[in-house]
Amino acid sequence: MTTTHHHAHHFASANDEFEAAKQGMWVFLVTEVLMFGGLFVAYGIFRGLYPDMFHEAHKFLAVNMGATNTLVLILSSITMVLAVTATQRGRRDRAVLFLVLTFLLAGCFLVVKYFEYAHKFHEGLLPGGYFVNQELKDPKAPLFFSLYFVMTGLHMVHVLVGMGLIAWLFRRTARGEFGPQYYTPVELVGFYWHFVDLVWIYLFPLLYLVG
Amino acid sequence: METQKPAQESHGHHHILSTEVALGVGFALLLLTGLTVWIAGVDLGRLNFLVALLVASVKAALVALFFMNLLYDRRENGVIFGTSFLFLAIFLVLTATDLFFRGDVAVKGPLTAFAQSKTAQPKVARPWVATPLLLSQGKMLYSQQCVACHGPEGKGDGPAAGSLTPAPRDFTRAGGWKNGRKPSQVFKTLVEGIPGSAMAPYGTLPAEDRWALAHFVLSLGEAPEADTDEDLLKVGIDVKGGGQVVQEAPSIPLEVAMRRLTRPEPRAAKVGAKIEAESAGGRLYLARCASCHGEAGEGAIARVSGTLDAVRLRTAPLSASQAVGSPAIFESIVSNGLPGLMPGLASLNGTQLSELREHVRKLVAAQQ
Amino acid sequence: MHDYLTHTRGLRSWLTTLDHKRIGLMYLFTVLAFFLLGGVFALLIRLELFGPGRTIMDAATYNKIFTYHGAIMVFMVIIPAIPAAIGNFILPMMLGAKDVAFPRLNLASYYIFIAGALVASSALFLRGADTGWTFYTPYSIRTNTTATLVLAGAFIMGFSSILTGLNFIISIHKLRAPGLSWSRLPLFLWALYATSIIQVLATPVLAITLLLLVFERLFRIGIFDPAIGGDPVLFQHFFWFYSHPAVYIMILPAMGVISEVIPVFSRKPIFGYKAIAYSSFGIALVAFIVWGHHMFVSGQSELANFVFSLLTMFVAVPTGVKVFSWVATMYRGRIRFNAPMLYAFGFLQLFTIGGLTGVFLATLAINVHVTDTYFVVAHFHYVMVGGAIMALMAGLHYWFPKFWGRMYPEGPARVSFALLLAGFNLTFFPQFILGSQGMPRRYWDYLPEYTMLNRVSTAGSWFLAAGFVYAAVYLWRAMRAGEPAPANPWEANTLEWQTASPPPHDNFATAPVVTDWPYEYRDPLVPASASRSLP
Amino acid sequence: MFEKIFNGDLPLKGTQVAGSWDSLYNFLVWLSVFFFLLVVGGMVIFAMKYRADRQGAKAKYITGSHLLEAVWIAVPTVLLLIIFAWGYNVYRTMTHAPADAYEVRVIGKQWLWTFLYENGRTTVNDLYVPMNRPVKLIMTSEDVLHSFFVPNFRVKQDVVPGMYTSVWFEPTMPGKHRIFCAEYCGTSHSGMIGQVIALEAAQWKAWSAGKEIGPVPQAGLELTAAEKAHSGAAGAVLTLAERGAKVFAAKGCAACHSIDGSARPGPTLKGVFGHEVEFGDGGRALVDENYLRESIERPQARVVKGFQPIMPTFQGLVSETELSALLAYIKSLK
Repeated sequence: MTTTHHHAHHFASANDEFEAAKQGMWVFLVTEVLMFGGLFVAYGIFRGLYPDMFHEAHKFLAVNMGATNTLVLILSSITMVLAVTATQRGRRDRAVLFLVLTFLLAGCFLVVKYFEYAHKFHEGLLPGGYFVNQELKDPKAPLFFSLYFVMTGLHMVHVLVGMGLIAWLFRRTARGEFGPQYYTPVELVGFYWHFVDLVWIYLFPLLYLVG
Repeated sequence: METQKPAQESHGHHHILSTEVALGVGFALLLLTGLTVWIAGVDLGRLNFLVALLVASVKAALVALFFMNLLYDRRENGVIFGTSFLFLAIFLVLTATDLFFRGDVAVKGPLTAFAQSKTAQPKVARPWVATPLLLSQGKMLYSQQCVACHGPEGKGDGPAAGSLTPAPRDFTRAGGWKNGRKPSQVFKTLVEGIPGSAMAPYGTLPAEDRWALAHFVLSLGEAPEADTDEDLLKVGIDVKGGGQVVQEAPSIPLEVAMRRLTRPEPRAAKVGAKIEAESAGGRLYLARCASCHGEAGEGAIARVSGTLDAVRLRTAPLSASQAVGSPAIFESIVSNGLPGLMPGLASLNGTQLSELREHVRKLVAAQQ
Repeated sequence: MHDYLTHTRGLRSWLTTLDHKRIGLMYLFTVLAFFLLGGVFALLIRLELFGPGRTIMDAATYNKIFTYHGAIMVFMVIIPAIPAAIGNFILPMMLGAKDVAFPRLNLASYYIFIAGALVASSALFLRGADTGWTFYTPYSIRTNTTATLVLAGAFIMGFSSILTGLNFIISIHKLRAPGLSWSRLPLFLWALYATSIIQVLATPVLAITLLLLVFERLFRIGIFDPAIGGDPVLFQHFFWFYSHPAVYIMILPAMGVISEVIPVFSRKPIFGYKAIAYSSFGIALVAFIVWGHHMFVSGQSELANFVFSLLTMFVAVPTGVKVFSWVATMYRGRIRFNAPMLYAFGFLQLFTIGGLTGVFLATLAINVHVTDTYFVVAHFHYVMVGGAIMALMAGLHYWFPKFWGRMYPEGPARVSFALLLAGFNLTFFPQFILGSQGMPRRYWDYLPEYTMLNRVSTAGSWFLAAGFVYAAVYLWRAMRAGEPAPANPWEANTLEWQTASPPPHDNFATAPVVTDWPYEYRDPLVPASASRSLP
Repeated sequence: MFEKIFNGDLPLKGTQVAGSWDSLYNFLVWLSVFFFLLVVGGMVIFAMKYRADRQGAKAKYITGSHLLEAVWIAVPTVLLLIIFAWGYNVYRTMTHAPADAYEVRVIGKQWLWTFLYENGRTTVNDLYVPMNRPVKLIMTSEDVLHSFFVPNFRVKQDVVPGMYTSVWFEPTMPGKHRIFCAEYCGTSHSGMIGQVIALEAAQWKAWSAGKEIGPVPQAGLELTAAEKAHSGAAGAVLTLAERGAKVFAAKGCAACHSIDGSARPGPTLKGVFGHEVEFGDGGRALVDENYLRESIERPQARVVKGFQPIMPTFQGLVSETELSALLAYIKSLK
């Protein structure tokens, strides 16, 4: 049973409404870029000031876990694109399947993240004032882990919000509200999810690989 | 609130990404991830950072152009997304003009050290007379050295006190002081310790610190009687002869002290697998040794004392000590302790010592 | 035909409305309420500074009062005032649209603003905040007042500003009436467009800065805390990267209002429409490269001082272009002295002094002596109160008929204008001299030699307060019982005047078509029908 | 008229640089007056001349003139570049200290200034400097941001914890010059006031050698009658309590401790001697000389109930004689 969508009265046509919503999403992504950007600027400044500390400290990060998380997120981006294109082509069952896959991959990302954080806590590699690890003697090392926890933590919050949105999409797709005529929310959540993946694409090398 | 529109109009024809392109781009992203992980292994020096950034940007461009449809979308949205990176770059570059170009005076040297060195601490001429300065020095030393056994208020209820027989002195009560409660007598206890009890000699501390500790410890109970000149002479201080400390108490040999000084700060070893303390040796260890050496023998236990931040006990991990190898050395150290370092457990018999050594060897094995 | 006020009745209809006009009014009344609160704190500060030593409060309370004054006035009054209150009401009508692009998002922005304001002001009832509205570390990390609540409140209010900006950008892109090309866009919309760009690009950095400061206070992450190895000057970079563009969020809409009022009351086209439109856009871009002039003596490197001082000089050029164009607009005009025009004169007088003293502060050598003194306090009050608040008063009077369908009384308006102008100058001009003599800002107690000028300043603040209270009284009375206003009392050409006052729920009975440039004023009064290509 | 308002009221010219600073400041003042009259004057004239109610008023249809716009873009740009260059030039002389400057270390801490000289002396709130010789201050803070500001020298620089910043000046006017803290630093930010005491060569030599020097006038003024009386009556030595009062003011105790019972960050000292005080941890103690000495040298040891442990240590900053004078003064506070 597909319900029909009627565009808001103050738009001339459904297409105008769709274009407006899409551009609104892009403007929102601009604010997200600048919000994460602030953290990348802090990373850039501190890396410039204490390059050797960064190099020393990044060895304590679990590169294998970071790499798996990167693969997981890229796979979830692929499944999200396939979900969007399936909805655009009206293939509701494929769309539902891919949305579920994306949701599970996101869950897997969080699980890996949980183990990574647990390991850090156990080793005493905590941010700022709570840093009690013994091996890493550099006085500025706590700053690296402050940045690490704030950047990956904020990103994790965005992954959680993304999972909520995907679940909301799944429910409405299952009810048949989207199809070739109306798929705006699906495309917008797709943009958001790809953006979350895009942030991680930068986070992973900068924190885990080159440090 | 939306007014009903008769016909359902679709929002026109929009580009739909073909599955092949989606999978192709996805595969490229996975490939690039593998590439960037591999390149990070190769040490290109400063170049590593730029290469990593470049690969990440290529991946980001792929996601934005294909997955987020920028390639087929109206140019406006691309321009909007692009400006955000432009303003981010402005933020980074202009902030860098400050942070990376701080010139002459902005020296990042150790500041607090500088502040203290200028205001030198005045030398105390007659340490055996209680002065508030010595009392506060004593309090600082007490919180570092003595809190473990004698407790924060000096009632002999410290965390390590549970396993000690006889129990540590309760300074707040007047009775039971083996050497007496005069400053010089407490000073003597600090120099020689109380043989047969866990009270180790603290000869390694400078004389002034020992006096400071003595005065502080006595200040916790009622006021002690004053020292007479003979009392002071007993501890080698000729008051009439200008009050110089005539002979210094026996201190540990120089090379031992040097080794102690040069040994790096003891670090907690990696905690081995948990060893259940079901054996008699295990229970004995937990009761009498764990409070200083750590349940898994990792050493350097963090002890939060009177002062704010954690003070680490100077215990090395068990795996680091050679004593565990030979039973004779192990038993002699455990029963009569190490001067100024470790209290002896004189009350243990032979079988208890061997069980204890068995348990310790298991801990050491787990740490290897 | 019901208008938007009588379209539906009852509190629920207002609280759940999606009508941009009602949301605009709700913003207006919330902002004015906080303006009253902030004003009371301002009077308390001036009372305390009436004489050296303790006058009515001790130092700790004084530090909290000037923090509340700063935080309330910046985050809850002057940033939302013109864009969210007047902008929400007027922008869709000027575009010829029925509503903003995302009405539900617009209502959500209002409630986010209220939530943030409540969280921030809840600190008033607890241990308050004594860090100043700038929250400089490491003091803002050390203080045991409830500064975290004010930080969280400002963080939430930031999103209201972002979403309003987003809404306006998309509305201007997508909802322009047929014929309303970019070159026929009224200058108020150009100003709101530039403001929205700043809101969208700068406020997220404030969000991350406040978030990091909250983490500093709660989890001691140490990025800005020198005790753990961070750098307090880095916090100042993060803070001012938002806060300098924020002062342009405050002044650009004000310039937009003035660009609308002066041509209408001079019955003459605006002078140099393109120059003003592009300078609004120019200011929005230049706003992002000059923040370092707040930090010349903060321990910043000499290279940064050089770069920021040079770049700041270029901000003055577009601002100067605008001021000169407004004065040129009045040349050979037919000038009517209605209240909006009076406030426009007030704006020009005060903003000119504010702008010129800005050049003092941009000059490196001068800044060293006068920064962090009362010279700076006077400068930013001239620009903010003299600029944004004067323009707010001009806008409130200019669009009063459109809001309420009633006219405000001209007589009392002249009296309150005189009180405001005299009171303001009396309060803040002496502070320039105090500043040049070296009296630092945020001082609870000062040396006896500064007493005389502080007394004059405090007296001036009473006149200023009287002016605002009197204006509130007669506007409130006129709102309810003013004589009915025609659809276009000022014979203006912009679209919002081409519909009834107060406008119907859907703004326009028939969808408007724009045939001409909005500043097509001629004398004698020729209806703006003759279509002409752009000059 | 503007001359008096703007220039007459500038602080004294304590150094050479202050002179060149003032000339740039006056240039900007007159430039601003000109542009103010141009804009606001133009506005008022146009408003009067083209009033709507004068008969035959007709608005002229003008929409702009590219020539005029070009002029009022080019002229301000050129002027601004000139101002920038002049400003940067004066700034360079203000911030680049000559190599042979006499160095003094400054430590700002919550609500007082500490000065550490090369000859090992330390003073609180009073910075003694030689006349006509460049002095370079190397500054840092122990807790929060402060800002070292001497209006007479047109000198200001934030004092940042975790970093050294510096200022330099060459006093050309003898006497005391006010020091303010210009960066908000908490409760007694307005009480953090010191003074630079510029000494003539002779007095400087005496002071460096540690001898007492006579009273120094406020800069630009002659010795006031009271100060003269003091120096005149050099013979009649101040009572110990009176000297203690001077030390109490000089060391910045007044910033936190009131002597009249009013609430301040630190406990009031009115009638405190000889009474019992209660501490945060419940202990009590009689206020006697020993307790006062301990509170001055190690204030964190025992903190009175209801107060924060924020008092900095004065160990090594207060000599024995000053300490005894201070104790006598506190004893006299009934």
